Amino acid sequence: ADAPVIGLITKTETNPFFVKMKEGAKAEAEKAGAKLMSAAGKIDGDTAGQITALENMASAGAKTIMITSAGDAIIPTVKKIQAKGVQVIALDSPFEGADALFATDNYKAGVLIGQYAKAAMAGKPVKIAMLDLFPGHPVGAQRHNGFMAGFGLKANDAKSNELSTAPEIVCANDTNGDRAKGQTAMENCLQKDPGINVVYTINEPAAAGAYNALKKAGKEKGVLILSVDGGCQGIKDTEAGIITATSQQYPLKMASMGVAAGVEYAKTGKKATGYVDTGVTLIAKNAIAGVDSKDTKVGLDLCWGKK
Amino acid sequence: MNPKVIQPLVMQAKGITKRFGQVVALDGVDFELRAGEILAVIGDNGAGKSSLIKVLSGANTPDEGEVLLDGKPVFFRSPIDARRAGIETVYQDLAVAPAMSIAENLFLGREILKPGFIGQLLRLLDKKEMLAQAIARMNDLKVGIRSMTQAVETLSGGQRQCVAVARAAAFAQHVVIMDEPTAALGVKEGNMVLELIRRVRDKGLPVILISHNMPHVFEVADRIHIQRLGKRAAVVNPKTISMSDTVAVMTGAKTVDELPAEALA
Amino acid sequence: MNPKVIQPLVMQAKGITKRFGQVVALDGVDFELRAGEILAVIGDNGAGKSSLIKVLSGANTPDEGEVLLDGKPVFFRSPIDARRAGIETVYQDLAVAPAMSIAENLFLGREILKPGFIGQLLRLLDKKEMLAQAIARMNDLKVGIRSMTQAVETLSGGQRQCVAVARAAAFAQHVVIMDEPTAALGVKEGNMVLELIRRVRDKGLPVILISHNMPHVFEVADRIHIQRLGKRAAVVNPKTISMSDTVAVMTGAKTVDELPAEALA
Amino acid sequence: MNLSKSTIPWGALGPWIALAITCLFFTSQSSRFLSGENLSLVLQQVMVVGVIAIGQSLIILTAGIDLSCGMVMALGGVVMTKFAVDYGMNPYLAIVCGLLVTSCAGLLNGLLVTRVKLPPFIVTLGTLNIAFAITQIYSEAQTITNLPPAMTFLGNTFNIGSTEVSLGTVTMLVLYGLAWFVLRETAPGRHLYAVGNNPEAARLIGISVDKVLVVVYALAGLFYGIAALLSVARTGVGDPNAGTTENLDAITAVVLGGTSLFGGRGIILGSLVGAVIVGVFRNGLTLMGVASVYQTLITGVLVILAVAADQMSRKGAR
Amino acid sequence: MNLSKSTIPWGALGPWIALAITCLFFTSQSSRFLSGENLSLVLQQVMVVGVIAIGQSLIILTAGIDLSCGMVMALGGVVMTKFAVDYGMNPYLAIVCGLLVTSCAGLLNGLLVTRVKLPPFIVTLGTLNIAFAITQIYSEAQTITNLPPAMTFLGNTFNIGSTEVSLGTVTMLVLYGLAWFVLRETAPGRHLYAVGNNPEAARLIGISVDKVLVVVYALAGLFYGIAALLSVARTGVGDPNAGTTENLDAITAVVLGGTSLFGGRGIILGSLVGAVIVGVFRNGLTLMGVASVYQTLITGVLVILAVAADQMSRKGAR
Ligand SMILES: Nc1ncnc2c1ncn2[C@@H]1O[C@H](COP(=O)(O)OP(=O)(O)OP(=O)(O)O)[C@@H](O)[C@H]1O
Ligand SMILES: Nc1ncnc2c1ncn2[C@@H]1O[C@H](COP(=O)(O)OP(=O)(O)OP(=O)(O)O)[C@@H](O)[C@H]1O
Ligand SMILES: [Mg+2]
Ligand SMILES: [Mg+2]
Repeated sequence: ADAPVIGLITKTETNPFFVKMKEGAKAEAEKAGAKLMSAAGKIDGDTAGQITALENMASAGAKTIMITSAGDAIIPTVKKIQAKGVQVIALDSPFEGADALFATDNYKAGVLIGQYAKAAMAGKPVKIAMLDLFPGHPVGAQRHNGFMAGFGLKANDAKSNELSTAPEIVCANDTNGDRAKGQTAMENCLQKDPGINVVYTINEPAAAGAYNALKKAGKEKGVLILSVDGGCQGIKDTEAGIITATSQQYPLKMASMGVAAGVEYAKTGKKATGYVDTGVTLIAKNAIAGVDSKDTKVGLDLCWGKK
Repeated sequence: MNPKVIQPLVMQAKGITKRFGQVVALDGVDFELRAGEILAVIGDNGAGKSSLIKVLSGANTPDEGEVLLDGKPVFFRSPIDARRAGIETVYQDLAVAPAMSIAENLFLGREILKPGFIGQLLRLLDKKEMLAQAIARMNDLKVGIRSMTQAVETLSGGQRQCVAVARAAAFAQHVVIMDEPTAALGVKEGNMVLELIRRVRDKGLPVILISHNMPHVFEVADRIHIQRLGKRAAVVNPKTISMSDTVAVMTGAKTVDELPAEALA
Repeated sequence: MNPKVIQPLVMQAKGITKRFGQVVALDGVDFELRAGEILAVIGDNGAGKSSLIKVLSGANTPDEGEVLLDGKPVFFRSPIDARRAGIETVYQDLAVAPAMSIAENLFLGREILKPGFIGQLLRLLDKKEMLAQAIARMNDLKVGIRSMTQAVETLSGGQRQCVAVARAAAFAQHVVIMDEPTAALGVKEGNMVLELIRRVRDKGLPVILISHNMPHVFEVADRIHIQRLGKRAAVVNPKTISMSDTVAVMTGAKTVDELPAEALA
Repeated sequence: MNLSKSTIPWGALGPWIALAITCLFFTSQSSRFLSGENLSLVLQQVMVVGVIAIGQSLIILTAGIDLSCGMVMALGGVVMTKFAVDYGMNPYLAIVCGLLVTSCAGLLNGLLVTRVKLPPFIVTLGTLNIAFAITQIYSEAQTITNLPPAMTFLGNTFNIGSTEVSLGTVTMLVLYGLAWFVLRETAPGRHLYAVGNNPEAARLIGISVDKVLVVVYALAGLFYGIAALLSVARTGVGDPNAGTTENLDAITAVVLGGTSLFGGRGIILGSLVGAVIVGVFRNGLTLMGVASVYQTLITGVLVILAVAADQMSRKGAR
Repeated sequence: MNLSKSTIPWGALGPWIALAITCLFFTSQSSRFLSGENLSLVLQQVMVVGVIAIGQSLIILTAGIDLSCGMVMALGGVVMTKFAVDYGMNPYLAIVCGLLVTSCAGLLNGLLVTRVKLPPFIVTLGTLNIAFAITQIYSEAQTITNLPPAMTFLGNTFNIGSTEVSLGTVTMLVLYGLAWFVLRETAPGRHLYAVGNNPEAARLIGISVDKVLVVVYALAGLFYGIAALLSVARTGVGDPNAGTTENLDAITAVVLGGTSLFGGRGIILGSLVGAVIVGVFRNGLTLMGVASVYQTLITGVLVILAVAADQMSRKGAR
């Protein structure tokens, strides 16, 4: 028989998170004797591109498609191709109607760094800068709101796509998860309020950019920079003291579980079901009492990307 | 037209001033056009002839002064207003759409629509009819153009000018203004246009003709408006003035006071 | 120039054919230009005059036929080649950059550079010198233009033409070609251009002059090339032929065989 | 000036040749490509961009450009779905409201271009941002689900032989036919070309240039609204994040289709072909199993090659 | 045709007025805005887009457009950092290699535009995709870190009074001065304008239009390379994801700066002002504490208002 064809559709093809996910899937597929097809939206939020990719992959004979959904607009198409016997697995981002979900909890990732920051500040007055993704993005909202909840601020729940605000947040700006824009955003925030002492960042490139800005302003000491992702570069930055703490996620695990489910379905016709949390771990160089964290050595062992 | 009987003024302009930044193109010009006449407007390059007729045709709005049509003040905010009043103009820089065909250019802005309610409502073009009429009009001018569906940008300079002239002559209801219509034309084609201008006048429409070609001017004009340095230097009668006196006034070699009284019109 | 002595051919074209899609603009034209003469090219609109000189100036490449300069075959792939050979052309649709100033247009493509090594190396413009020369050149033509730094698009039609003429006259080394240089010009300015053409000839440069203005042609031309329907109908001598015979050949009313032998040149 | 802009480097037949070359290539690479089912899929995938490209074509023909098209479409989709779902409005009425909103956005563009005489690039850059923000704020960045079936009927399909055809595809084709007819056979259509070809001449001839422009921008807005409806029908939700890539895609389709960015020259059917070319690339490369980064690479090379091949072939024919 | 395109709706002084209006507004809203420190920051934030906009301006002045600018920059940044870090090349040599790569990308654009006579939009859309893909493949989508200090020296600062000025900002200003001087005072500069204003006339006059175009595209590539160096200096890494938004930002800066998309009209310093306006918006709105969605909304409104206000003021002056 032909090798089973498994599709992987990511949000973009540039974010290292998805790049690693794709590499992991490819390696896993080769091991299992399956053929991997990959596609991506042009930019984050490009649901139209993902829909097209779903249809084209189904048309090209894929029997299992893993997708990191860019939005609920893909659901009807997912239903359509499921009706043709295709198994659709949600990776990373949940959506209604997926056969199975292998994901990390972005809200929880936010909560973890929020709790860490709260403990680290130990009751001192805080001025928080939030370096977000861009408007309307679920992952951006979940991490943002989770962080606030973890910090003990009033925040929207995990389902909301709206960014909560609080008096402690003195500045919020978009970064597109980009290093240069993270730097610009942090520079402008420091102009607005030079006393910022906690910086939440949407991902590790944005955190590195924020650190650049702080360092140039001579303020890198004593300011907490929190982030999410756990890529190898991010862990190294944590080790170097650039990032104070980060919530590590596991894209490779999601991908390999997805591939395994695809191979299983091709062999036995049995679809995967349910939600598997691939977990999230708080990585910090300095542990703080009362907050469960792992050190950077552990982080480096589990990280994705070029070690 | 009988020169003895003074015809009523069809178009009149008083004290028109038009500035472009520092340049004063028109400096208080007066202007009169009488019913049924061919009025030539002559003058050196840059004397303000084109600027003057652009004011009369609504293409430019004057900074000062007023324009009267049949004795009533009019204010043309755009060429559309002038066109509604029945004034047709051939502009010196030829207002044509180069990528469009000859037939389309002839009828642009007043296409012939398919007959019937539907045709009028949806403004469907009657392309066949327009093509037929375009061929007829252009044949009037004896221009050897092979196809009316050819884009205007593929025409020779003179052929292009013929398109603009044919358009103005065909649609005028009240006044025809032509800014150097024969400039790029050959001998034969130039004569056809002069003939056309006479035919238009004989239909009863007054014509304003700007031209640098003195023989042409003296051949067809009933009166000559001499423009000099943004002002009207004189209005003369080609039947009673010599060509050399006319050129003298135009170039400033003579002033209007030095002319014999009967030369004026 | 002494008409008895036959001057050598400076430029020659043999059997030039140029087609634009269906249209045959040139249909095997021959052409000769002799040293030190003013050769007029006349013909109806669309006869192929502009197409012919565009081949001679490198703006168009012919489909068939060859061009000889001083007896040697040349192949101009672009106007740059022709210009390098010292041929300057005034095109009918006036090759100017409308947004640029008069002085810039005059010197476009052969700017005056600042003296010294640095100036040449960095190709620094000597704006002062260019302005001064621009004023001098334009004064030659007696055009009343106030400022040489004004954009060409703000000029009147005739003023624009003067810019193109002044440019060609100033830089020619070998041959000057002018496509209807006086078409938009006033009486005074037109005469200045004729005068300029004579001066260029008297410097020893042959001039090709396309014009529809028969009096102008008969005033300055040494020989007349009559173009008709894409072919050369005849070459005549303005000293020995009447204007009406010339026009008759041009419009096809007479053929070359019907002319007296001494009319030909 | 005229001459130079007239040497259309990419004429009326060009897009078809490019499409043919592309299709031949993919047919040779994948046996699935030329199936009716697959081609019907491609048409469904391009219908949203295709309809946006109609509006964009009209504007580009007037020598303008519309950067706001995708975002205006997203706004329209959110408005019509939210009206129907959140306020329980009759779905057809809600659709009309959505179309009204996008038309008004277009009208606003048109008024700013004509009354305030701003460059279309600046105006539509502004409305791009405004429409994006309003869409996000109004929808609270939430996808709108549970639409009444009446809103998604354009997503339904019927069969011709064994090939599924969606009503949305038919809508797109009908709209193209209509636009083509109006541009070719009616007076206002020709006026649009004249305005794009030589606005000063159009003004002197007595065409109300401003009126033509305002109508064109408003109409383009209407087309974006229809595209919103198609997008809603295709995805089954009102998506505030729709339209992000449609912007460049639509302009690309128009330019690939042979319309000059300098206005006045082009044939609207070319834009349809342009949109299909883009869709065929994506579909064909996926069928070939090309990884996504390499898809981007190949798309870049193919776009240039397809247009260049046509260019060459026409040079030979001259 | 000429006349109509000559009515520059957004002249030489316009951008400065728009910038002044914007600055006045933000000064009234935030006391920190007008501090030397803050303004120096804004300049640092716009230096990358500013330098890209020089190249983009040159191309737009020839009536072209370059969609590939941001991606070519990203490619240049990856090449120079990877050469230095992974292959241990001398950093200065690595920089030269990076500049060479971007210049070659520009040259390729220029050759395709002139030799194959493709529309610049299509060509640069193609190279946009190609440059993007090569960047991703070559860098394996990894950020390149641990750069030698020699690569980031343009990020260093010195003090004028109490205000920090970065070498990158100075580089940008010098490049603008240079470009302005060359365009104004040298023969090739004027030829560029002539080619953009009326390519057919330029050809007839004897300017080698193709040569001018090829040089312009290659030079633009060089500027993108310098922008890459600035971006590397600013962020301290080689980032394959750089340049994604710089595309539209740079074109926006050029158009805001008063250069006509139809070519031949515009002043290069305007592009600097345009880039600064964009940076000032972002900075000022953040200082005001406006949430990001609302920032987008307000940016949209302000872009239109700033240009419109200038337009009005000049109407009154007429
Ligand atoms: N749009 C404009 N901007 C600036 N100056 C202008 C403009 N239009 C005309 N002028 C100036 O106004 C003066 C009169 O120009 P106009 O075109 O009316 O002359 P004209 O008599 O028609 O000349 P010609 O016989 O050469 O056509 C000229 O000096 C010209 O430079
Ligand atoms: N680019 C072109 N495309 C198609 N046809 C053309 C083109 N250029 C010229 N022609 C045609 O070639 C013929 C000769 O044109 P040309 O311009 O040489 O005439 P001409 O003798 O200069 O006329 P005029 O006195 O009116 O300037 C005309 O019928 C014209 O329509
Ligand atoms: Mg005039
Ligand atoms: Mg001619």
